[in-house]
This record gives sequence, structure tokens and C-alpha cells, in this order.
Amino acid sequence: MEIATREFKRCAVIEVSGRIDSATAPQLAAVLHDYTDKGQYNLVLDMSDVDFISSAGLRVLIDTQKTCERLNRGRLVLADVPEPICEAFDLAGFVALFDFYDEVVEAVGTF
Amino acid sequence: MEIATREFKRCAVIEVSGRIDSATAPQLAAVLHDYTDKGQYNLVLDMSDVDFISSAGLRVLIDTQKTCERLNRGRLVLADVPEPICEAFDLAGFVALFDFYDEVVEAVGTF
Amino acid sequence: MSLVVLMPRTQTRTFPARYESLAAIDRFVAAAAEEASFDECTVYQVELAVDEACSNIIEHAYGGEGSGTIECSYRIQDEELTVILRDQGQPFDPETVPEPNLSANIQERTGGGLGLYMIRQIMDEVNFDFESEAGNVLTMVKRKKHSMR
Amino acid sequence: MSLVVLMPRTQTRTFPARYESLAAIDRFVAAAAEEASFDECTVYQVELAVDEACSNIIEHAYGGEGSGTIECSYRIQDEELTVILRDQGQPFDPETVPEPNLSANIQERTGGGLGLYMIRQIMDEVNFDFESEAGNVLTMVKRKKHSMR
Ligand SMILES: Nc1ncnc2c1ncn2[C@@H]1O[C@H](COP(=O)(O)OP(=O)(O)O)[C@@H](O)[C@H]1O
Ligand SMILES: Nc1ncnc2c1ncn2[C@@H]1O[C@H](COP(=O)(O)OP(=O)(O)O)[C@@H](O)[C@H]1O
Repeated sequence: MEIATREFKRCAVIEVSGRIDSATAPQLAAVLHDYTDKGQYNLVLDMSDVDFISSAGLRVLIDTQKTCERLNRGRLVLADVPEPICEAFDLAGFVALFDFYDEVVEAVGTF
Repeated sequence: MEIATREFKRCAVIEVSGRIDSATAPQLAAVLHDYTDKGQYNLVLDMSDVDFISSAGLRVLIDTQKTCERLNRGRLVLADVPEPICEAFDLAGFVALFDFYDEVVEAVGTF
Repeated sequence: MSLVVLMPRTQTRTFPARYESLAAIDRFVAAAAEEASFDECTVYQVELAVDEACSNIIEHAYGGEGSGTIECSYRIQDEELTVILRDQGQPFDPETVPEPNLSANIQERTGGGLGLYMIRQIMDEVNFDFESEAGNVLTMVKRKKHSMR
Repeated sequence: MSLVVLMPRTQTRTFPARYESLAAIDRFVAAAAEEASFDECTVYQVELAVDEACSNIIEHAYGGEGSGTIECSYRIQDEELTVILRDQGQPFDPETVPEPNLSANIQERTGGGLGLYMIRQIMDEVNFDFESEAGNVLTMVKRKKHSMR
């Protein structure tokens, strides 16, 4: 897994590539917590290059979303999610929990 | 010339493709004026697919920038400008007048 | 439909019960699912089910990363893929595991409990056997879906 | 440097003096600039200079789109491209045209006056001739730049 981040005026974009599984999810959690710890609750996860995400990764996303949405102070949104991952999100009832955007620019544009 | 537009929370993106010359510049001017007329002064011009822009086009950009920047109410920024057009902008002293961004997402992210 | 009867193809590999093994296990199983000519999304879901099962073995059966192993076998016959995972960790009673909370309200969600649920959603058969001499045996079967026409 | 002396290549085409002709004129001249083996940015700039000159002919010499024509010729010799534009519109005195305001302060800028300025920036020679029997003649020369080494 590789993580690249970009900070914009009203949100941060976290671009993950590779696998988000039990081995790598803690790394992603650390990066997301860095943002929420410093008060950045508007986050875009760019998933275009994610090959795989297991429930270990889903748990990180749920935990982060809980933190972001508390007090209506922000939200974590998901951008450019590959089709097989979309279907797996559906199994986990994820569609109701996150806003999905086809492109990162749309996600950034909502903040 | 073709023009596609997308509206985001804090800006609009105008994506132009083809030639911006004396024949087509009025069309672009009309689209940009539509935005400034309704109070949208934060504009991103996505130039990735622009093949050519003459001084007729530059004049439209200058006029729009004047309107946008008045009273500090916004600005027109240029994204993904092809190299030959960049060099021609340089000739016209354009570099000081506009903010340039490599990618549209960065431009949207500054508003 | 033309019926082709093929010899079953089987393969077995043993991996250290560590999270770093998950990528290799997933590749091993994804290759099998591709060989069974499942579509892209089904290959992905089989990979996901096996990853969840192996993560659980490491985390719950072995109580964390250690010195144990996971033996992974598969068999492809006709249009059916069977994946068998064996470990020497603690047995458990799947019947006592509660359903996860799938609420649409994020604050009611607990992040956990999705693994077993997704395994059962994805696979056509899921069977745990803790009586075996070979240790704990999890057998999962996925059948190829045919589009209606 | 090997010196190859080539026969000059020339071509002439006449276009209606309308803005819709600009794309075709630009293509005609860009092809010549490519034939002269200019780099991508130089091809673009030659195209830009010719577009500006033709826009001015339509707007200022003919006073708008009408029934006039623009005759465009080019000659490629050695590493030099000469473009000649002829029209039958009003002559003008280029000496009286003021330099454009290139201020970095946007509110001081007037949008116009950039065309002639960019033509002179881009081309190595720019010559207006309003005495010709053939009407107004604008001759522009662009030479290939060699990178220092
Ligand atoms: N292989 C296993 N060995 C022991 N316990 C297991 C095993 N698989 C699942 N469990 C139990 O079932 C529960 C639910 O598992 P799961 O749905 O994967 O979610 P999670 O691992 O996030 O708790 C676990 O918390 C654990 O108590
Ligand atoms: N071919 C021409 N015929 C007549 N007048 C011209 C011609 N070209 C340029 N001019 C004059 O020179 C001025 C500057 O031209 P230019 O730099 O292209 O800017 P613009 O066309 O935007 O005014 C014009 O406004 C016009 O008065």
C-alpha cells in the first residue's frame, strides 16, 4: 500500500494505492487520524488505485467517518471507487454511510 | 470549440476544447458572462483540450478576470494549460494576471 | 449448453499465519478463481472472503501473529471452486457470533463483525469443522452464476 | 552541421475574409511551419502570429466580415519560413499604433492591442507594404532557432 496526500483549502485528499488489508490498514488509520487530530474533518479518499480492501479497511473508514461527522463538522467521502470494491461495499451496507463521487474533482468541489 | 461546464459548491469549472479565436471567442465570453451575471466569480478554466487561443480569447479572459477580481469577490484561474499556450501567455504578460494550476482538482481545491 | 466434464484441479500451499501473508494467499486464491473463469467481481469477492477468513484465523484462532500456519487448498471442478483453510489455533462456535449492525446511522455502527457476515454473503457454502485431526477446517464453496436468458 | 541546400517550396491559397476561415488559414500555415521543421511551440507561435494578422485584416482593414478575401502564401527556403498575406482593405499606419499596456495590474489592462505586439514578438521580420498594386501586403519571416551547444 502507498499513500499520497494533498491538502486543499477546504479538504485533504488521501490517495491510496494497492491493498488495504489487516497488514496495511493501521498505516491508513494513522494518516487519517493525523488529519482528524489536527481538526481537518473534510476528507476525500481517492480509491482509483486501490486493488483490495478488506473489513480491516472498512473498519478504519467507519471509525474515521464517525469522527468526521460528529457535531456536523465534516465528512469523509469516497472518490473513484473501482467496480468490484463498490459491490463489496454494497454487501457491507456502506452505500448509506458515505457519499460516493466518480471523480476526485467532484469530491473536492463539494466542500 | 466546445464548452462543458460543471458547478461545484464554491466554483464553476468551464472546460473548453478546440480553438478560441475571433470566430469562437464570443461563445466563451457568453458562457463566462452568464456566470458573472449570476454572481459566480470563482471560475476555473480547464484548458487541457484547448488547441489554440488568440488575442481575441485573451481579451475575454482579461475582461472576465477584471469582473471577477473587482471588490475581491473572486477570481478566474487557469488549469492544465498546454505548453505552447503557456509560452504564448508569457508573451502577452499573462503570467502575472492569473493563477495557473497543473490540475483542475488543485484549482477547485483553492476555492 | 454444452457439458464439458473436466478433471478436478487441486492445489495446496501453506503460509505463515501473519498479516503479511494475506497478499500472497489472496493472489493464490484469485488465480484459482480466474482459472474457474469467474467474472472480475466474483474473483474479487472470493479473494475478499478468503482474506477475511485468514485474517480471523490470525487474529482470533491464533490470538495474533505468531508461529502458526494456514494451509490453503483449492479444488476446481466443473464450475465450482472449493477453498479449504486449515489452522491449529483455538476452535470457536460460529453459532454464537452475533450478526453485525448494518445500520445506516454511522454513530450506531461498530466497525467490527463484518468479516464473517461478508464470507457468508459471498460464498454459496460455508462450513466450519473443529473436530478434524488436521485442526480447524473451514470449507467454502463458490459456484459460477449463469446469467438468465 | 551538414548543409543541405533545398529548392524553395512555395504555396498560395485564397480564403474568404471571414472569421470562420481562421481555422483553415491556421492549418495551412501550421503545416508549412511543420514542413520547415520548427519545434511544436514555434509552430504554434507562427500559427498565432498569422491568426492575429488575419483577424486584424478582417476586423480593421475590411471593417468586419464581408466579401473580401485574404491571400496567403508561404515560402520555405533553407531554415526560413516566409508568410505573405494580401488583402484589398483599408491601409493603415502601423507606426501610429501604440504599444499595449502589459501592466501586471489587471484593472489597468485594456484587453486589446495585443495582436500586433505578439506578431512582432514572434516573427523575426514583419513588414507592411500598402503601396503594392496587389493591395496591402504583410510579409513575415520566421527563422529556425538552433539551440546553443
Ligand atoms: N477463525 C476464528 N477463530 C476464532 N474466532 C473467530 C474466528 N472467526 C471469527 N471468530 C469470532 O467471530 C467474531 C466475528 O468475526 P468477524 O465477523 O470476522 O469480525 P471481527 O473479526 O471484526 O470481529 C470475531 O470477533 C471472533 O470472536
Ligand atoms: N490590418 C490592419 N488594418 C488596419 N488597421 C490595423 C490592422 N492591423 C492592426 N491595425 C490597427 O492596429 C491596432 C492594434 O491592433 P492589434 O494589436 O491587433 O489589437 P486589436 O486588434 O485588439 O486592437 C488596431 O486597433 C487597428 O487600429
